[in-house]
Amino acid sequence: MTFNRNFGQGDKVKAAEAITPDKGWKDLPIGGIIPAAGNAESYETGDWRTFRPVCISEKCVHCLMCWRFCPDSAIIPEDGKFKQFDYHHCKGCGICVNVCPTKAIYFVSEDEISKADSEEKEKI
Amino acid sequence: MANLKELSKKEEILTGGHRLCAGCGHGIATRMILNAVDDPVVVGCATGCLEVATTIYPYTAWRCSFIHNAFENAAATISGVEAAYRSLKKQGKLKENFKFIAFGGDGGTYDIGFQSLSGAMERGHNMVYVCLDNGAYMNTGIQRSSATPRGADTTTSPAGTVIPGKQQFRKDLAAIMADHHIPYVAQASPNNWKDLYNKAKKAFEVDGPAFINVMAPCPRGWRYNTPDIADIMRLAYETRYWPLFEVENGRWKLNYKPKKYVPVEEWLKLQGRFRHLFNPENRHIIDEIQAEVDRRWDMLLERCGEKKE
Amino acid sequence: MSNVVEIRWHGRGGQGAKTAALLLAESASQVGKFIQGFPEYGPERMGAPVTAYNRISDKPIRIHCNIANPNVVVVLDPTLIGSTTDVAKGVPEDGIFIINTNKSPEEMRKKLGIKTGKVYTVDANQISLETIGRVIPNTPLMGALIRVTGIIPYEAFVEDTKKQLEKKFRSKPEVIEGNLKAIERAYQEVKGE
Amino acid sequence: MNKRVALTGNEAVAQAMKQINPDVVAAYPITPQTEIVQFFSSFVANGQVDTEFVTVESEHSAMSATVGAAAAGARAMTATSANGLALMWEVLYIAASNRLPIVMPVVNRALSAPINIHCDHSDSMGARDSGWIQLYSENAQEAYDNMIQAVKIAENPKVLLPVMVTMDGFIISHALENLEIIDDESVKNFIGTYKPDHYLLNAENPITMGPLDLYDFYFEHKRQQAEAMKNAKDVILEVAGEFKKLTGREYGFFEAYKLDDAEIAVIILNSAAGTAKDVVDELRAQGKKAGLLKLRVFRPFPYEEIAAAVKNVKALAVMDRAETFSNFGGPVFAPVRSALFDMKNDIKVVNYIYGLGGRDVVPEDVARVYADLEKIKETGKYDNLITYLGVRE
Repeated sequence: MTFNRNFGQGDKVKAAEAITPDKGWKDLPIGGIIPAAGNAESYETGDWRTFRPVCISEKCVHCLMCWRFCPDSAIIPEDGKFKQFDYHHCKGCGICVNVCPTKAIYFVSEDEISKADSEEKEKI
Repeated sequence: MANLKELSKKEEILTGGHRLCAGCGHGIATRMILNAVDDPVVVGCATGCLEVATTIYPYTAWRCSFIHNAFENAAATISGVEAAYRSLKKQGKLKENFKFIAFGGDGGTYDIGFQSLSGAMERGHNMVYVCLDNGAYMNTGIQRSSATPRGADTTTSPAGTVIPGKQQFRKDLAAIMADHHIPYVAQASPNNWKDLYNKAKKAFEVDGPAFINVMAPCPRGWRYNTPDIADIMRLAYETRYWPLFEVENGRWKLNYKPKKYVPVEEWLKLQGRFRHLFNPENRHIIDEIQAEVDRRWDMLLERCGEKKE
Repeated sequence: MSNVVEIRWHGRGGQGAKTAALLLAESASQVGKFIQGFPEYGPERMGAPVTAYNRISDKPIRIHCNIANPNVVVVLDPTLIGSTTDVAKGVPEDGIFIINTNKSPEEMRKKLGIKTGKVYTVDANQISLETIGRVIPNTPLMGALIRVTGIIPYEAFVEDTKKQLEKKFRSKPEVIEGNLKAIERAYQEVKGE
Repeated sequence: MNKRVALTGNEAVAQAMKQINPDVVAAYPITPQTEIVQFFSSFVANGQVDTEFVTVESEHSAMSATVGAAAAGARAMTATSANGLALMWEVLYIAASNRLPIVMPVVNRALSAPINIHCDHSDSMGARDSGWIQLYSENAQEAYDNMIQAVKIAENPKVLLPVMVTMDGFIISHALENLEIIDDESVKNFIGTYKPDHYLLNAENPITMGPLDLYDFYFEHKRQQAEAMKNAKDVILEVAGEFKKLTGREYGFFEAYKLDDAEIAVIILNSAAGTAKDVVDELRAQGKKAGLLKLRVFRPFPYEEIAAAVKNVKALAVMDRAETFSNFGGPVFAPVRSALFDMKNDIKVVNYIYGLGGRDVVPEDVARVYADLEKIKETGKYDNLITYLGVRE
């Protein structure tokens, strides 16, 4: 059985736009209510990371222990399988690396990744 | 029994983008528990790490309706929401079915919020109360609570030269809640996720109040290597410090019995907050902790109708 | 302010001084009077001396304070006279005393130690015992009060009291009847000097 | 349509609550409010209301549950006195800040210590800066009328603030008085249906209420609250206007009693105002130009209107049934005196603290105040800025 709680989106987009620090008191929703449920999704916590989990897809058995233990909802499953990491939110805690029973996830320093990225760019 | 394949297809209630510490036990436990609810849910939260980190204005990580009132009144607040629900339902003003859950840390539950919790449970509101127990006031900077284990070094029970950490053993909150004779009480650990999921499911399904005490380790306050959280949680029940049990309509049931006797120091030694206990002059405290863990375990066996080992 | 009748009730906790004050006020209200009925609250429990008050007037009443100079004093328990409670305190020269006792007004005047005022007595304990079956002096005393002061027409008072009792004792018609009989008897039997 | 009845203040308030028929009431008993809770319990027990009654374990939880219920989208109420109000303190601010239109009768009683169950205004006056609208009531009639108006004021979209309706403990709460009550249907129509914009029990549009709000937005939210309190002034008068149409009874920010040509006047709240009116009548009969201003709305504080109302007065006494222990008199005194600061005339304003802990205030006490004012008017001088009226020296 699959279920979706179908939370309405409502005025979410509008509301999120309405609450910006350039707005004066007359233009903000009253009472400190946030009418945009789940809008933290757009907030990046990926930049907290110093190490990045990477999955070796051949080793992954899709047990989803990483999904189960991730404190940041940063494992994106698809149709009951591991699909990818959500690097926008992953804070690099490393729990998924340790709970993976097949050692399919390893940790790479973000330093090395940015180094590799820039080398890649240079090549091009 | 649901499996992870199926459960992972459910919509997340707590989105990413919240600002709990990397590797925080709260995030893990909260996601697991909310994974067990199928109806729309209203979440109440006591002041604490979970509340602060998930609702930094103008952002909220909650895709459901959420209310934070104050530190000591999460249970009372949700009981008000639930009463409103019952009233509006009764009057035909509301169609949807809702579930209600309140989260509190151990400070907001064992201590300052205890009266509010006890009252709400006694009144029989159809709500789930979850204590995310990390054994200290982590939100304000690791001060001791009545959930803090004996010997732990916290900022208000520091390991000093005369007094080596917290003096008292932890309050047994789950047992106290069981004595409220509410339909469902459980103690759980996210490491045994099936156990926690089942308990959350039962808690949401019973008619009346339910209470779950969940271990939610804090890497900062407990001072362990962040990725090791699963080991920390596993050893907590393997050493019998944090037994997994449930009390369903007054019947106590042990959910997990360790295969072999693991001394509590195996759990203590992984955590910086107990480091000072391993100095020779404090060794007796470890012995006292062990004796208390054994005593409480025996008591639990008796309550659960299990044979003493 | 002069057209206000001020009444002070003296009783012991449990005897119904407060109830009498409220019932009387309610009845007076029903016949179109402006009223106040209020007890003096303290930590009193059963048996302790208690005081309750009434103001009854043809004009709206705005004053909100205790009554210092009552026109009428009703004593539900004669043992209060001569105790620490001064039931005659502040009563003007033309004041009226209505006392629940089997003794005569003359005897009570002596006991009160007063020279002025008018003293009336009625054996409300005996009346209530015979009509209601229990010692409940407050209802018969109201009958005596109506007779002595003429503050409310007797028929209207009886009719309203009946209505009020019916609300409270719907399932006990004997209680209603007993109370009404008690009022009637006290109305008849109250004695003046 | 109006029915003349005899009710105690507590009965009158409970009657108003019954007619308002709130979705949720969460309350805890405390003397002298207890009867309200008892009466209301019997309405619930006898199916006379649709209310879910939450028998909380403390006033802190009473206000917390009321906040939860109001946030959920329900019309929610509670009631309290004295120490109960003090225990609610923290949550009072939260109710106002979350902009929840809760209505709460407060039966005025002195705060401890030593413990005292009788009337003064230290409880509600202490809560004056919590963001609640405050309506004071002279008698049972006003308490009843204020309760019904409060719902409409609180729920007005320009306001959305909680309202406290106060009456004097025992003096009004336990005294039987005449009043007129409105029929159920008219009350229902008058207050209308509560339709919040945002509420928790909305599966389509879930909300987060009570987030962590730091320096980047908190101030703006407080500014909105200040504006709502300002808006409440117009709304209070609008509602009073509609109420007059319904009942013929007139309400404003205050009642000006023989104030037009008054040279000496008193500002006073609640039950003692009635006693003072009798004194004014006597003084007028003696040819003295005495007047009275009975303040009904203390929050928002109608400073301009008060100043205008007393502008011709030569000597003014503000009577406070509470201390602030500020060495500058009671809680009504300071803002009244401040409101008169910009006036060109030479009005003398003094303060009388009276009736603490239920100390009876009799006409002679009030007459003494007017006598003092008469002297101040003549000499242009006063002996004491602050006088403790009726205290033993």
